[in-house]
Amino acid sequence: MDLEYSEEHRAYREAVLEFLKGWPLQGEEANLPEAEREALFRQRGIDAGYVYRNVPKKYGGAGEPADPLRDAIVREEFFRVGAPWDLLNQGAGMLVPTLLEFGTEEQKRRFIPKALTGAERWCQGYSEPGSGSDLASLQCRAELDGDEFVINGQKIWTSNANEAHWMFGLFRTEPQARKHAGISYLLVDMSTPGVEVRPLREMTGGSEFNEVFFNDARVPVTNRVGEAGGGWAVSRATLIHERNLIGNPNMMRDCFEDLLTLARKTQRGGRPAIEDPHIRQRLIEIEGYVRTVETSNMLQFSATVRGDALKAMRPMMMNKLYSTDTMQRIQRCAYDLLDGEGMLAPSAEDITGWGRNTSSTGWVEAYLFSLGPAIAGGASNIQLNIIGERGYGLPRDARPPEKT
Amino acid sequence: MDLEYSEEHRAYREAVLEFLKGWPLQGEEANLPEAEREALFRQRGIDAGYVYRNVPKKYGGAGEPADPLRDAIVREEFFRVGAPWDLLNQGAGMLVPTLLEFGTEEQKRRFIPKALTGAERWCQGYSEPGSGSDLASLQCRAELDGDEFVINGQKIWTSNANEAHWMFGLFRTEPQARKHAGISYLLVDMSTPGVEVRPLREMTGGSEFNEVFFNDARVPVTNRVGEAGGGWAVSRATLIHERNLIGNPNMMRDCFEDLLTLARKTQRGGRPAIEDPHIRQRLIEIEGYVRTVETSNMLQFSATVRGDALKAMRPMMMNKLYSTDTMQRIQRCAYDLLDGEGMLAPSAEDITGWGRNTSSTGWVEAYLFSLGPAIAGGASNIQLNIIGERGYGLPRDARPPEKT
Amino acid sequence: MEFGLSEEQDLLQETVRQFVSEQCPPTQLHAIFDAGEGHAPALWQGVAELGLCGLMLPEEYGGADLEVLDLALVCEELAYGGLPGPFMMHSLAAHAIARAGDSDQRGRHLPALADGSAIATLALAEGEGAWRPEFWSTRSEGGVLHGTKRFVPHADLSDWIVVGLSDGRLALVEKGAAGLTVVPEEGIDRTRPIGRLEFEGTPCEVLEGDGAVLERIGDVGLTLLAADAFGSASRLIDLAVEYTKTREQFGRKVAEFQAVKHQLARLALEIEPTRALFWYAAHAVDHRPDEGPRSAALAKSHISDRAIQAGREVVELHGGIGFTWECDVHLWLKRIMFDRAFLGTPESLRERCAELEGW
Amino acid sequence: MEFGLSEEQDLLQETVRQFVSEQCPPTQLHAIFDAGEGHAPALWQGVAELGLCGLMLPEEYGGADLEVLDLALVCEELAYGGLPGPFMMHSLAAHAIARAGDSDQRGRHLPALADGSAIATLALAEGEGAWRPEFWSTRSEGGVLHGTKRFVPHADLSDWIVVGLSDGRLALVEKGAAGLTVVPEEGIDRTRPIGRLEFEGTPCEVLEGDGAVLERIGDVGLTLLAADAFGSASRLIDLAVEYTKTREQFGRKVAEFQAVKHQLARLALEIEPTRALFWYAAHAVDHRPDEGPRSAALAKSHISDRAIQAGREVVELHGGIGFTWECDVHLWLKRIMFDRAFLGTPESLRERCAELEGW
Repeated sequence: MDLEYSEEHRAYREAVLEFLKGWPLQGEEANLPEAEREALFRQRGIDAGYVYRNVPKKYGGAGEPADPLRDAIVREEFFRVGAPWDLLNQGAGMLVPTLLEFGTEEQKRRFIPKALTGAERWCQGYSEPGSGSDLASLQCRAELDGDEFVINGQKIWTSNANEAHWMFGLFRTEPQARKHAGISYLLVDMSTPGVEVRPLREMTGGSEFNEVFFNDARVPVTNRVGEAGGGWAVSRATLIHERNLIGNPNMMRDCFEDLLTLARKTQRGGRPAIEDPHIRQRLIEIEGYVRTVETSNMLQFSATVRGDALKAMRPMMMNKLYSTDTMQRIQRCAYDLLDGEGMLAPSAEDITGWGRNTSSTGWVEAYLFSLGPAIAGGASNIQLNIIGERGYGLPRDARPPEKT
Repeated sequence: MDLEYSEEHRAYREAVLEFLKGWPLQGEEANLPEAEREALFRQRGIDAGYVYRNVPKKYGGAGEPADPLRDAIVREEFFRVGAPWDLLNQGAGMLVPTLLEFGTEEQKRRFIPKALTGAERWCQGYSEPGSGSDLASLQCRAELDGDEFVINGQKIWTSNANEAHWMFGLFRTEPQARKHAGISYLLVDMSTPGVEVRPLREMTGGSEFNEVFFNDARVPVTNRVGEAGGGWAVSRATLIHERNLIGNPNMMRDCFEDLLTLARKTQRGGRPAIEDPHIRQRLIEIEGYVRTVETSNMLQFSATVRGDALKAMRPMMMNKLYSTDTMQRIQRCAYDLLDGEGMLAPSAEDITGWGRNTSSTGWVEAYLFSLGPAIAGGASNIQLNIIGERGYGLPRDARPPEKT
Repeated sequence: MEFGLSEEQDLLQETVRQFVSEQCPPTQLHAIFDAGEGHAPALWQGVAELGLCGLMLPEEYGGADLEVLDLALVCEELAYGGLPGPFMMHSLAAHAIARAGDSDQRGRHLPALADGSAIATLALAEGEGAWRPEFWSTRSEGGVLHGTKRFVPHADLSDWIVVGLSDGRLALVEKGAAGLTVVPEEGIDRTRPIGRLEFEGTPCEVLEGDGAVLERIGDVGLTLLAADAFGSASRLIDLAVEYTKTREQFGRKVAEFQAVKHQLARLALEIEPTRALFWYAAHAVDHRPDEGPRSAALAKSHISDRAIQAGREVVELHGGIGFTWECDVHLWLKRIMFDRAFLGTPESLRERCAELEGW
Repeated sequence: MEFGLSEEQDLLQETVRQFVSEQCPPTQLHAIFDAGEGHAPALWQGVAELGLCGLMLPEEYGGADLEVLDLALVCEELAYGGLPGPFMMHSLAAHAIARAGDSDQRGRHLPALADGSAIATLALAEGEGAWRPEFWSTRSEGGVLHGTKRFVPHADLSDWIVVGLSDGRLALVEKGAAGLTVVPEEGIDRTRPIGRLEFEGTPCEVLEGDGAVLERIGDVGLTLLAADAFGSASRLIDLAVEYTKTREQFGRKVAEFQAVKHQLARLALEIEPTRALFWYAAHAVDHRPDEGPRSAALAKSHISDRAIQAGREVVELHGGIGFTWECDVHLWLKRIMFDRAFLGTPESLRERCAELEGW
């Protein structure tokens, strides 16, 4: 065990820091519009081998050999100065890895570069009103008609659908096949006639999610990724990428620090709440969970770097539930610290989801958000099944036969 | 709503108090051995109409008309002075009500009077090693051979079996019948050849329970209560009586008072723990549960008195789980109050189960006891099924077909 | 010796439940919630016609002269139905005038409050949630008020505002009085919107009664909030039962999954038995003065805390849909969030219970 | 940059696990537990032969010169196997002598402690559980000790006792010294029996080191206890997994009931990720002095609290049989009860974490 970096990696960090002296942009460039500044610097980062390190050059990445430690150093330093780095949206974060694994050469060339620059924004079309935790029961049909699919049905919980150019999603292309086997993974241009986006309103007052309706929307058959009816396997791979986006320990630490700030600001019996023995007990108990997330993350990271990920399999499959549970503990504690201001509604600026919380109403929003669909019943029950069955070899539930 | 008693019931209480001046016994009688003094006074209580109020006279009870309020007044006042009242053991508390409902006239005359005086002590033979929460899967066989049953098999968790004269229990008399239908309710003389009692040792260090082994033990067919193969229904009725023995709010209040005493005695940062804001929060949170038990008990009692028990059906089916949960909260809090003394083992005097706790090691015992079989997994899962299914009309689990 | 409801009380609850379910079905409730005024004149009139507005007021002023328990039972049912409007605060404010006012004040104000033609509210909290006079600075000097009150329900709707003073007395301010500014605060429970009141030399009538009336209003209020939280949580449980019995996943009803069924049962277990807790508090506030204040604080802290947790789990049991604005669940969750904070959080009330016990 | 175990550490854990599972199967563990001495010479000899007794002692005295992490990994495995005996306290006491003793003392004592031919223990607590010197009264005057220590593990077995003094230093007392009375206390964890020591003018050697050694022993001890609780809880989970996969009720394996499976999964979720927490504490105690004390206190409080809860639930998952003396479950539950209290309860350590952070 050694928490210091090797000489090689220290040197690499030096190089990264040297490169980062170029951000923020100086001189003429500093006057460019924000989006252009970011795009410019991101491209420099790609060229220098720091951004999209593992995406091949021919698709617009840096094409560097895999080195999770270098990844971590770059991420750490880019974040420290707020420099534009890999986009973490659904295009670069989820679609690109999927295409790299399952896409045709043509699909890769067509879609990856623009997803990486953000020139084309993507949304994810998985959930449907009738299929929540039971994702594979989805009903949105895509019927083959010549060399096009004709899509009818509905998706829900589609974040950013209102500003996305494209959707990747699962559609039932072979209704006669068994449940998991009749699904294909398609790429849908959101400007296709017959595609309509309607924002959902959440109980927080925010509108982070949308419904997407399909009414005879036509998609070329070349937009299918992977085999016909093989979409389930493709999406599983994508979900693994999604899981890597969740449970970021830095976000957790920030959230905990915000809680401490609240506990310093709030009064209990004429003193800051952080001096109250009851609150101290709760805070340290929560910190135990936060530190567990942080250190377990280090453990998993090191195991992955060593190619020993199997050893960290159990904590890895626990990450999602453990992180959301921990976030909920933080948010519940903050909410409990609020007195009368716990009766106030979040304002528009408070609607930040997992973002930083600095006001009472921000914490009310965070509390409500913590009840949200990311962690809702079905989802956590499915996580528990995974842990019990795959992690500890417990038997599956007795289930009714699958519908065909 | 009126928490005062009516004039009639106030007068009744006066009469009870007058009667109780006869306890403790005076003069010559005060010198009798304890058991004789108790038996003597209990008989006077029966004759005066205060003890075994609802058991007919011909079986040794007082034969008074049902009046739960009078019951409550008598119980309250007898307990206040510690006078001998209805025995609350398994004979008087469980067997007698069952025999009154299902027994033959001969069984009633033979067994009830001696169960009431305690001249014959009873134990309950339901649980078996292979059938915990799934009671009806019991395997202990009683095969008819002429006019006798021949019993082979084993019972477990039999409290007081080592000092009981008789056992009432469930035995599989018709192995070919479907699960619940092949069971009979039999009365077994514990001195029958082939009956052997072995004490179990519990993790508390105590030995409250026993295993009972049957090896060709012969029981006359006249000792069957209810129909052949009808024992399941008979036992259900008995379980209702048992449930009434559990969740006594006085016991809960005593236990909570003991917790407060501990919190006054224990130090936190140089002050009594009861002055520590963290401990105060926990104590009052627990008191919320204790007061809920107490007041809900009053509500259920009043509804029963009015013949309106159906209205209180939901809280009634919650009693057992709610009470054991609340006791567990008390015991866990007490255990958390212990510092180094939480490492000490209970001594023989500490082994009181639900009894009063005055020492650190008494609380360690109480903590361990709270983990015991009364509340163990299967049991609480079954209670949750009952609440969900009967209380709120939720569907039953998908189950495999019953074995025949 | 009877710890149960009278036939009249059963009937009262049935009547109110039927009224709310008929007059304020979820579609209408959503509409009122979205509009944000937390009030619908027709509903208020219905409440008034049922004779609920003066439930605890003396008969001579048109009231029904009933007890805290009756009022709590009504609050439970209104909460179960989710009824928006000023009912609870109106009842508390009117009760304050009945207890603290002189006969002239009672005669002038109570008849209109009893028949619902005038609406009253209660202005107590200061700062971030100081609910007791020792932490207030609002004072009456020479017949005019100075100070700021927060979290005042239906502040701009009410004809009369009962204001708590730092000396423990109460004062009465009329709607639109000089030097009175009403600043809406965006409340989470849109069925009971709140505002901040600023008094700068605002004319007022000081009510005669001493601090005991304020204490009593607090105890009654805590009891009603406990009843409200109980009714709301009961509704949430019923919503979850209904939903999980209908919704299918993996080819069966969600409620058939043992984990779901047990979660629901545990949830019900935390709520259902506490009915007796608020009944007892209501009874004690009227009939057992030694126990009243502590029983009320205990009931409010216990039930509102359990109800908040019930809210979170019922959202969870609804899956994604429970997170949406159009789903019914958040209406009751937010109602409970109001109940939890008003007159003091569970944590602060538990500390108060400990103090009252002399710990 | 590597937060993982070396090949040597992996091998060390494997070796220890194999040793315990072969040499101390549950039947033997039960027998030792019942006998109550918490010690079996053959097992101790086996531990010694593996070179574990001097794991952290300097090589020149026959030790292996390893780190807190290595020791913690051994403690995890010994706990997983439930091994009775003085290993943890012996290691701490020997480490104390190595750190605080002068070269003469080290030379005289360490070789025998490193090869296990002598056994040492640690006498710290006073009163009901005061683990820090500011609350102690035991003192050395003119080379003799006065005072009383409680909860001393393997008090009558140990050849040497390292005693904490009220001035923060440590003293060394030999078994059977004059004026030393050992009063057994009936401990809950019969694999590590405890006693009360009374010193009345007992001759002792005061060790040179200052209070820093005592602090370090405390930090190392907290880390080892965290590892012990983690290993014990892991074993309990494995016991529950095994039992629920085998036991049938209602015609199916208990683990097929979703409520049971989810309870087990939640339980594992509370324990498994905390492995990294005690690893980090162990590393920090050696390499990050600013973070060491707080990391150790946090790991011990967090893991032992979760482990106690795991114990309760694993009893529950076993049904009635889990409540019996003959079942394996209580052996590990009681081991955790020791871990929870020794060197301070979770609550007291959380308060200490808050203080160390300057809150």
